[in-house]
Amino acid sequence: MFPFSFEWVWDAGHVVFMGGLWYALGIIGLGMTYCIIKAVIDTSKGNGGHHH
Amino acid sequence: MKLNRRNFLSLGVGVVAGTTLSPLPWKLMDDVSIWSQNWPWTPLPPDGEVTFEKSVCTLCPGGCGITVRKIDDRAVKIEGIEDHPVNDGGVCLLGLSGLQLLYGPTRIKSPLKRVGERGEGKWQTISWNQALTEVAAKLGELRSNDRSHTVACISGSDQGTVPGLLNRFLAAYGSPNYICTPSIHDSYEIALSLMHGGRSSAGFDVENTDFVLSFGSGIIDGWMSPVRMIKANSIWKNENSKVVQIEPRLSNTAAKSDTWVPIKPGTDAALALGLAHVIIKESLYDKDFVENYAFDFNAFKTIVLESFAPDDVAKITGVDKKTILSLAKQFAGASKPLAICGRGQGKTPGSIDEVAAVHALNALVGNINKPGGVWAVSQPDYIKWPEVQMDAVASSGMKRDRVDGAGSEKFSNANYLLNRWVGAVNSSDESPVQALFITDADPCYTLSDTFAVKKAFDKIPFVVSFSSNINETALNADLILPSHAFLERYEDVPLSAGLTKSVIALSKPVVKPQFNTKHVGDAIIEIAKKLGGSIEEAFPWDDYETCLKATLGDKWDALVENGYGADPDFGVPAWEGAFATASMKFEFLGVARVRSGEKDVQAKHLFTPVMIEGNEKSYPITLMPYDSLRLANGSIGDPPFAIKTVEDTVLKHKDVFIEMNPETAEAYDISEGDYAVLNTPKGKARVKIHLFDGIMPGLVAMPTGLGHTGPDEYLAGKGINFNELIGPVEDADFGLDAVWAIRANLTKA
Amino acid sequence: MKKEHTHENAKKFGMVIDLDKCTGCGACMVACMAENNVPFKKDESEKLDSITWIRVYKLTNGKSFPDTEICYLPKPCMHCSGIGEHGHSPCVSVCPATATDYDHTTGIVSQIYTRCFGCRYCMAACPYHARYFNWWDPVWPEGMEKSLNPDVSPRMRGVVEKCSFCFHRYQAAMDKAYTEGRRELEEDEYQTACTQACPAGAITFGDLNNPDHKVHELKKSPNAFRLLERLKTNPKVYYLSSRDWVRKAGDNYLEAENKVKKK
Amino acid sequence: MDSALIPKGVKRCSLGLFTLGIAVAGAVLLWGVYAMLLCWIKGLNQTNMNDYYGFALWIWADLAVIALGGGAFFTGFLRYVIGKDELKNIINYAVIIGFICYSSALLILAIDVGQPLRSWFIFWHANVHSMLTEVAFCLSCYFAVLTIEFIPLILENRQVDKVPFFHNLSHNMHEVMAIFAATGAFLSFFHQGSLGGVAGVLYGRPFGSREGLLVWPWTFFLFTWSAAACGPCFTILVTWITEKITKKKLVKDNVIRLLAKISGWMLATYIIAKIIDTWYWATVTAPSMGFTLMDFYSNNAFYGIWILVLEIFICGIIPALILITKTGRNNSKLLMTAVILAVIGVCINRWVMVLQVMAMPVLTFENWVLYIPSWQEVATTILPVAYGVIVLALAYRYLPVFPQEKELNPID
Repeated sequence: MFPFSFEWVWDAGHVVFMGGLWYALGIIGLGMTYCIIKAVIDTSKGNGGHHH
Repeated sequence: MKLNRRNFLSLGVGVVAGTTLSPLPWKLMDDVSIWSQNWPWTPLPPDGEVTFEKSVCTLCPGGCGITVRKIDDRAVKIEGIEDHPVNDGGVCLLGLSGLQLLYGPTRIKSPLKRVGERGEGKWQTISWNQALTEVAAKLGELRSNDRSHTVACISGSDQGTVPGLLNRFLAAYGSPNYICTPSIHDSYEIALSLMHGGRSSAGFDVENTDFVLSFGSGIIDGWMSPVRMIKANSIWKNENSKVVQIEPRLSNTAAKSDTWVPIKPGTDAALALGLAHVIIKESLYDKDFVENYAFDFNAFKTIVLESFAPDDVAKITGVDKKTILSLAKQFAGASKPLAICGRGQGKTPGSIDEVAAVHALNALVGNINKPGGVWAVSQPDYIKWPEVQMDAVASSGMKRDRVDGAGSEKFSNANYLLNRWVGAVNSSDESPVQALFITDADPCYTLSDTFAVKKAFDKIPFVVSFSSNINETALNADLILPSHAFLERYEDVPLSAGLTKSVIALSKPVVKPQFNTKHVGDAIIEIAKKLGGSIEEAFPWDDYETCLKATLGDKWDALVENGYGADPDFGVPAWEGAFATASMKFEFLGVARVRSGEKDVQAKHLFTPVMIEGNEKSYPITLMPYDSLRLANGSIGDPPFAIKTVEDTVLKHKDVFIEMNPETAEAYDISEGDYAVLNTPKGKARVKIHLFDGIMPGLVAMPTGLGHTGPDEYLAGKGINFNELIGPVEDADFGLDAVWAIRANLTKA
Repeated sequence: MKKEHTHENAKKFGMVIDLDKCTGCGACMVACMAENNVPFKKDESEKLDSITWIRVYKLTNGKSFPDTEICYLPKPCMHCSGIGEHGHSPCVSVCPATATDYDHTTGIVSQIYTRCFGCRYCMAACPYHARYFNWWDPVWPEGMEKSLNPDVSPRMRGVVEKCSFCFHRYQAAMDKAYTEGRRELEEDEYQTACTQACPAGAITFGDLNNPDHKVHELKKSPNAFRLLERLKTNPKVYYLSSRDWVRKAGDNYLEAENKVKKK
Repeated sequence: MDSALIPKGVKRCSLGLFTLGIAVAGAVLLWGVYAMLLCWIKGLNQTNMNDYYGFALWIWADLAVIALGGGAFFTGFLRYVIGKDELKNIINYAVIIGFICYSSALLILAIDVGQPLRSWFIFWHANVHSMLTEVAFCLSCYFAVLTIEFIPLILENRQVDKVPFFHNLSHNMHEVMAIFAATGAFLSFFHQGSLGGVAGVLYGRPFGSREGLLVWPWTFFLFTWSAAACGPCFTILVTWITEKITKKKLVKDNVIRLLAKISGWMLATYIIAKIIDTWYWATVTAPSMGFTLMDFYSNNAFYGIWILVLEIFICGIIPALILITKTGRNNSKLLMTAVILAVIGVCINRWVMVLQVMAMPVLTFENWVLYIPSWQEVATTILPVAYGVIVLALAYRYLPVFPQEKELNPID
């Protein structure tokens, strides 16, 4: 997951694999952060609670 | 309400989020994984200083030199001594698991006195003083009643200082009843004494032979000295020496041989005589030997030519004529041919005819006391103790007949006849043995017809075992005076298992005694001292170690250093002066003449088939034992490591498999893995079937070394002790147990 | 995984086992157990879960009496080098946690017990069944733990273990050599426990790359073969047998090829 | 009693009856939990696995539930990436089923490993060359995606929705759901594939070994393809079962038929690829290793050739033919037959790729190995079923899972 292990040596496989992994994790993380922050802002604006 | 729930929800979410983002879960995750890597219940062996200690393995008579790796005061590994005359670095699996016997749960940790019934396993721990006092009291009582001769001792050996001390004790005390456990050495000794004259044991120069003709000897299955034999087998492969194995079952030895000759079981002597016929007839024998050093060649020749023609022998043995001719020519044509016998590991003396016939082959080709041949090796005589001064009781006791009849007029050639001893105890109203000592032996397990042996034990009022590990015999004792284990004690071990060298090994206390045990030598000396008088005087040493050092004299230092000492000048006399018979020559018919009662020797005196127990009608199949190095079948049972190596076609859970030819199985409508009940005239057993093409149809084979009632859960209750299914078959003229199989019937279970 | 890829000094430890000499006595198995603290249970007759780093198989030629033949075949871990010596042995390449590794300096496939989390993928990958799982906690009867070798840590429940070619002996020998100012080992300085114990001298161990080592020549024998060579696992354990049927038992052949492999 | 939690405009059974149902499933669940604890506390000796059968019932169950859970990624892919809008009426259920399948798979894996406390080493000391590493990473990431897809639905519960923050969060998540779904589809493509790769890369195991493309064996692609084909069938099957239990129509036929049609074509193309793969393997790969096809299907009845016939013909070609024909799809009996066969087919495929690989001897002197799971293995394998039933029941009762339910089942 992180190249901390003593035996870790970068090679192409790592780059591809880790690239894909962190890309996906990034999207998930950013997406969720966006949703939560926006929800906090929306709520503080007084929106929501009932159908609009 | 609404507010509360909202708070509650927020709080919950907050706690979860907070905890997740804190280092706590990650730290915990790390900690538990570290814990899982260091579980306190998984032992972590402590490190320390590495040392090596040389000693000898005494778990079998083989006598391998071992070097024990130690970490501080712990022994952690047994390895072989490089360049040792017996094993040159190799070790067998029993030797390798020796530490499990040293440290394992089977050790007897202090003197024990039986409190329950015999064999029940209920013991009371007692002090050494009490134990020795009780023994001395019992012995004193018997002696004062003039019954010193009713004391007997069963031992695994009669060589070295410990058997020496035991023997000396009996002599000073007044009993002739020192008995050794039987083996093929007994038959060889008798045969050699009758054919060569004098007392000697057979040595086999296996390293130098170029043609081995083995009559059923499990050369690589534990015969004689197992590691040495396996090494020899490799030498044969390297040197392109030929091995012919004659036996009805494809043993490991047969599998590794160049030629396997299946033979009708029990007819080996006839085949040997048939080969002799061909060798003589075709004049392939060693003329120099036969003419100048043999006494009765012509008489032998006449009988053999008359009665053992290949056609007749083929009928008896099932080996075809062509094979007989070819074998005889190959054997006689080899430059250093060697014929040997002793079924399997040679744990049973077997038929003496067979030894005589096989040894006659060696004589015919003149390969006696020569490189690659059979040597008559005199026994070591380094023990020089002063003569025992017997008092009146001792003298009269020593004049009594031995219980087993060995050395009597009828069995004048035998030294020990343990099978007869059992019979003698069982057939008398009051046991002729009132007190029995056992060391280095497990007769309740290793003797055939164990039920009879146990019955004999039941009749003996006082049984003392010196065993350091629990075994069947110790379980049937009244007192156990545990000796130090083999890696905890000094002991001289003269090596004799077929070796052609004179080697004395020294067993050393590699580790200090782990439990409250006492050297058997010390126990004897202390008992002697308690008995006092001339008995005490016969033991002038303070303790065993003093005795041993004094006995070994200037050999001591070298033995401590190397673990063994070989006599570099050792050799056997050449043909000239080698024979101590009445004729001072080799006697082909030495054995046969005893059989014939010194009258006309006839063919039947050369080959008297040993009839096995059971009639063919009710017991249509023949059950024979087979020995394996993976299953120790002597006085020591398999330790956990060794039993782990046993194949699942030999033992599965508690069930033992018998080997059966698929053809036989078909007749019984039985398949692989089926259960069957095996009945013999002696016993009954539930077994599983393993189909094996390598066994002769009509024959079934069962491994020895299983069916222990002790000593621990790693071994107890697994399989069947073969000795429960078979009984001894006494050789009428020599008294030895000549059994090789028993008849049986089988029903599918 | 790929550190120290310098092939100049790379050793390739391997074994040549002479099946003509092997007597099936079982000493190698026990020598290994004793050296490597292999645990044992009260019943070890269930061979499918019995840990034996080197196991002796009994092969038969399938013929009926009296043409039957037996051959014993000791089988340790093959320390496969994989295709092109890249160290992609079947097991190393699949271990998800890098708990088993191919040492390019020795050619030895290692197993890190404290890293292994017991997924058993390596066992599924190994066609030789050379890997064993600790289904149980190892238990030594009271007192017997004194015989444990401190050079090899006993394994905990739930991890995979296997033959290491007694790698700890290599380390010890190297340590000794270094303190004596040497960088290279003599052939006899590093031998596995099974090799040392084998009464038949059937096992020869050494550096397959080193022309001075006995294995270097032995492996070229016309009688030499390896198990399942067709799978391209590239094992470092060679066998010698003068018998055709034994050599043939080393691999799978189609009926049409039944003319015995190249000699 | 719980009416405040039940979505508006729909009817649910009484709380008593519901509780009874949950109790029954709960009892089964507890049995499984007990077995699970046994495995954790006493170790894997509680199973009948052994050194020859290191991968067994559980790994099969894992592969099977993930294949069946494939309905979530593929329906999501069709709905959000391809834009098949009708599928919004079944996507919620597909997501929940997927969530159940994936969480079950993770749970089974946690029981299956010998050292569960160290299982995170797969991330920490990752060997990127291992298919299992790829599985672990993609599986857990995709499970995160499924959770994210499931959350808005939970937030739509009548009471939760009243909280403004949750309402907003749910709304926002719906807005960006396409991105999540696309990421999920990407992840899912890889881990379904790497599960196939698990057996396919075993070049020491001729039954599993399949050559392929780059680092991926053909089984990689076959697994993804078959999960995409059969996962939606499982969604249809579970929906159908739910309809039978609730005695309500929950999803309109056109939605089901659309999904069935796509599945049918996926299955048809998959089965062609599978036949080609099998053919190539049987005629090229296996013989190069010294095996004939029949060596792999011993005369032992358990591993007979019947299993190949069952997988490819009966559970492959037949359902594919039914599903790609309009008559087949429109006949609800035929449709359900095809759906069930497809589900069985994919399970058999996973079974064969795990168990037959293990059972088959490679060394000439070894034998076929048979294995029968212990009750602990069976119980822990049934555990997810009970767990799934409970989650589905709770979700159906308290969440607006089926958008068409109100329309199809108007309350007077």
